[in-house]
Amino acid sequence: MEQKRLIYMDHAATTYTKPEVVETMMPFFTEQFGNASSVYTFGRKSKAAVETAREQVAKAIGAKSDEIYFVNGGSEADNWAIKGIAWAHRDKGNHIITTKIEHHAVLHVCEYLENNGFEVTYLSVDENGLIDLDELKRAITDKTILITIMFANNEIGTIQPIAEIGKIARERGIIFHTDAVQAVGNVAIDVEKMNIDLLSLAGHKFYGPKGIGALYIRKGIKIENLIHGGGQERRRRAGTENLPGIVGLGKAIEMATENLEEHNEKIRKMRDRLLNGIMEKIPYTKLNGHPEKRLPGNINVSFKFIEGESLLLMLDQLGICASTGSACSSGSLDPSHVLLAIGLPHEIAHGSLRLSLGDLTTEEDIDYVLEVLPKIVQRLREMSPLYED
Amino acid sequence: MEQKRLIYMDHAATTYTKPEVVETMMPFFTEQFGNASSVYTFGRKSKAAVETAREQVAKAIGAKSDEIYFVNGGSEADNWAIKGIAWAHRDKGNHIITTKIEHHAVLHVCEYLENNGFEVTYLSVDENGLIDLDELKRAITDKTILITIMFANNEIGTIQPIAEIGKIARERGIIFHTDAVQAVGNVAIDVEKMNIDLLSLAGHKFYGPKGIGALYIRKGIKIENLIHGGGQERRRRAGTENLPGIVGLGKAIEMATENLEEHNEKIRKMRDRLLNGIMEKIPYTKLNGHPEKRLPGNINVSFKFIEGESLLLMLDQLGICASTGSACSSGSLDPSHVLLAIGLPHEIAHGSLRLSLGDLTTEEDIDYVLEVLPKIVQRLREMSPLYED
Amino acid sequence: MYSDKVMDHFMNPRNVGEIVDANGVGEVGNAKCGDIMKIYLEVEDNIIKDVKFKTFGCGAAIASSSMATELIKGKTLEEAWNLTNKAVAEALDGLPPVKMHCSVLAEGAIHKAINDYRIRMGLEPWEDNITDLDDHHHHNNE
Amino acid sequence: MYSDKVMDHFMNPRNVGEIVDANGVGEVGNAKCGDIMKIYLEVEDNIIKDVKFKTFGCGAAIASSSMATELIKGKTLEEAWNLTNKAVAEALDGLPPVKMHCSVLAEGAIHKAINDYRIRMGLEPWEDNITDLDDHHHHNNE
Ligand SMILES: Cc1ncc(COP(=O)(O)O)c(C=O)c1O
Ligand SMILES: Cc1ncc(COP(=O)(O)O)c(C=O)c1O
Ligand code: FES
Ligand code: FES
Repeated sequence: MEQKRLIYMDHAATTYTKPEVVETMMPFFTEQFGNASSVYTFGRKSKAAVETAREQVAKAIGAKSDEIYFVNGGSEADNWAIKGIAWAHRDKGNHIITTKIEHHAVLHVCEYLENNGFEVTYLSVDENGLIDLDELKRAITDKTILITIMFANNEIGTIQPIAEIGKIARERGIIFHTDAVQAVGNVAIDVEKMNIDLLSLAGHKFYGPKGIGALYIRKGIKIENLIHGGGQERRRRAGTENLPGIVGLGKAIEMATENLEEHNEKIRKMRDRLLNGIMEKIPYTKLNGHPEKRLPGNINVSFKFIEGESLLLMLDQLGICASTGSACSSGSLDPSHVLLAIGLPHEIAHGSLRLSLGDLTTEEDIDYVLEVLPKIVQRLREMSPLYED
Repeated sequence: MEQKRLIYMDHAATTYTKPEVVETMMPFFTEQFGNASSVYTFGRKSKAAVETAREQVAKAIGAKSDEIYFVNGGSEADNWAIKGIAWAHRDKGNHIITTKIEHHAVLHVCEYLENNGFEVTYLSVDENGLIDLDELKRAITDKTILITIMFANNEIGTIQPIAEIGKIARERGIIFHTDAVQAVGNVAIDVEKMNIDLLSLAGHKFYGPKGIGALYIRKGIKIENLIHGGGQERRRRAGTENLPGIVGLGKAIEMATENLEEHNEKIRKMRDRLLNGIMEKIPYTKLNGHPEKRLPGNINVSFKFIEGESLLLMLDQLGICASTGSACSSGSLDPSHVLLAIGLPHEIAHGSLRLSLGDLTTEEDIDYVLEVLPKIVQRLREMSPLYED
Repeated sequence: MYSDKVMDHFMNPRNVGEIVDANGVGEVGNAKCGDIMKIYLEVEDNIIKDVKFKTFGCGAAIASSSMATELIKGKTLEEAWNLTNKAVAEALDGLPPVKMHCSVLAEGAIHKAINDYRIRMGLEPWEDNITDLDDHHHHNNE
Repeated sequence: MYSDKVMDHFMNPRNVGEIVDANGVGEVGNAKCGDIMKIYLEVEDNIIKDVKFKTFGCGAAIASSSMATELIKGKTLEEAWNLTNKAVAEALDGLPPVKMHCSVLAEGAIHKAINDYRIRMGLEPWEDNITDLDDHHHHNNE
């Protein structure tokens, strides 16, 4: 078949760190390595770099810099936010509201809390992946202490009505956390206007480094620590500061939010061309997620009669990196909980493909995928006992 | 006074990342950035790099590679080890044994557990910072589920009799965790011979990157997760793998353990020259920590009649980076719990200085410190109302 | 993850398709679980003259189907019946532990096809000790 | 962390030392807490003709001592009494919040020295509303 090259369509999983970001980080490995929590000038320069990054993160989401806490990634941010609020407010109530389509870093924390005396309502979503605001309102009880709803879904890209959710939470005096790991760098965020009380983000999703993220905690919100120890991060998150990571996170989020609209426009155009091409060329295909309220780089489609892992493997043979919501690909043997939540039957969910575009995507990539994907799907269908031509 | 240059004597706090390590990391930022948990070849290459690093870490401490779990740093490793064991074994008992001189990442976790139904025995130490093995034996009860004792102390450098502690724990069937954050790269470690069940380490202490560490968990040990979410690290530690960090950690630990003895010999020689010089030139000075059983790069001394922060500031003015166990320097207003535990009176503890030597230290640095430190101490003493010439 | 052999049989599967006038057909698996394997046999004089498969499933399932059909082609029914999933996996230079069950599917589908043939021939079906193949997945939420 | 002014007064402190025949001496602080400040006054005709200090403490404590002594030198006792710790901190271009108490030490030591002088002179000591200076630290373990 065609010559093999790297067509990276898995930006939603992780992506590269921009060379400009790496460059900003470099001096902090070998030269400006001083402990940001130390007294001496050399360490205070590190501290200053940390504080600059904190401001960059704060600015990107409309927060104040003393509301930003650096953590190791999206999972830690989610764990801290949810457990930290749950434990700190358990005297007020033991009820948490979330959705069925959260990332596992939220869902498994909720399950953990259920095993520890909390009650969790998992809101359902419609076929496009949107929650129902009335259902949310009805779910609120006297005991509700936290609403945690993701900003944008990592699999199907659906963007929730965050400002509306924030308004409801604020009116009812309930703390509102949003997992914005997929949203930052793709959607304009303003924690003030949107009444967000806590927000998780992770550097590696917007061309920052891996191993660094942040939790925004609105001033005055009571929260228990997750990592106890030294007095770093104003005594809320122990551990020697990951200086290069923090500096890189700051730079990356600044770059990502500076020209958000142009960037999105470019990605969205390519995405739409790819999506339309797929829908035209491949029969028995269903788009998953909301047709408009979705992340600019996200495509999620189900091809009937075939299974996702074998699809990925064939794509991989042609140099295309993508992901699927099929059981067999992830070591777990269930199809994606997100695809089931939007009402896909298991067998259709197994045949799903996520192509997530980003900075590395070119028009040639789109051409190439549009050329080979229909053939691959056809080949697999011809092998499938479910498919009748 | 003398011309200002950087004399870095705070290696125990953190240090630079070796250029060779940074070089190994570089491709994983911009080129080989694929998600280590993905199906496609590009991601599997990342996975292979992660597994190589896991083997490097395992080898350095005599473990098997499937006993190594990557985490974000020393604090997370300590939090996970102690909370994870506590929660997983609370049906067996609620008693934990530790020491009075642990790092805050252990002590504050123990305090947290005390607030949550556990009982903690804090073993005292002698004037050199060593625990008493008989006291340890006596402290063990039917309810003891965990012994957590640090390998080497970060302030005074004292190295505990870890193998003996391991033997006691094993004989009594109690899980043994050691915080080896200061020991790795300075002391030969063998988790098998030493009967260690869990061990914490952090990359930035041995010329690896910041923001990465590992927890060794002996096969078969039951432990609860700390960060819930995705299935990474064999379902025990959620979060997209910090690929450059992991690769850098592997490289750094390999380099650190490869020529441990030569390296230590070199550092120890310089350390002894500096220490002897200080003791000779500066009266009313006391060495803290064990005279022999101590980390090769560690000096901790107390200068009577003066306070540590002002000492650090003056050293800083001459380009010397060091640290102190004095209250005033850390934002907290108490003198170091370690110095108090070895029996120093408060006012002496306030006048302590830690100089930690390492890879960056040169003979010229030693000369320089020996030249200026006595003068600085003398100047501060002359200002002190406690000092009578 | 997969051996070269697996990838070869996955990318270039042998014996894909249907046999229109097959005299033994077996299907195992469950679309809900993401895997269905269907084997078509053409048996003559107790010998498998031809065999074809159709598989909906992961790479390991497709490669196992391909390899298993190769291994039983031209063999007696007894030989084919005795083909274990382990033998299939070994012939593929191994499968990842989580993927071993995909080779079990192949063994099961062959058994079903052989018994289908035996029943059509008025013979007693052989006793199959592979059970529950249509819902072999442990659905756990972890 | 510290302003240039603080660093200047810390590195080149003014008025360090003792006055052997001081007629007013005040000491506050506690070695346990890591800070002791001692002020020596030479008062003549209600005017502070000379002042010296000795301080065991952090950079801010030393700089505050230096600045405070500068500020009261040549002043009347009333003026010196009215020097607040805020004024000392401001004269130093500010102190970090956690270090404000170090300037309180200076205010306290001056008050004590003035009252020591007043008592020696047979005068009523002025009422000092700074209390508990010898154990002003909140010892918390967090
Ligand atoms: C003995 C000891 N334990 C734990 C830690 C915490 O490690 P980290 O700062 O990498 O989280 C440190 C370092 O500060 C340490 O010296
Ligand atoms: C929506 C969402 N939340 C949380 C996470 C977890 O982030 P990380 O893998 O950086 O810990 C991810 C990424 O995988 C995500 O997409
Ligand atoms: S067919 Fe289900 S994992 Fe292979
Ligand atoms: S004198 Fe104690 S902090 Fe300044």
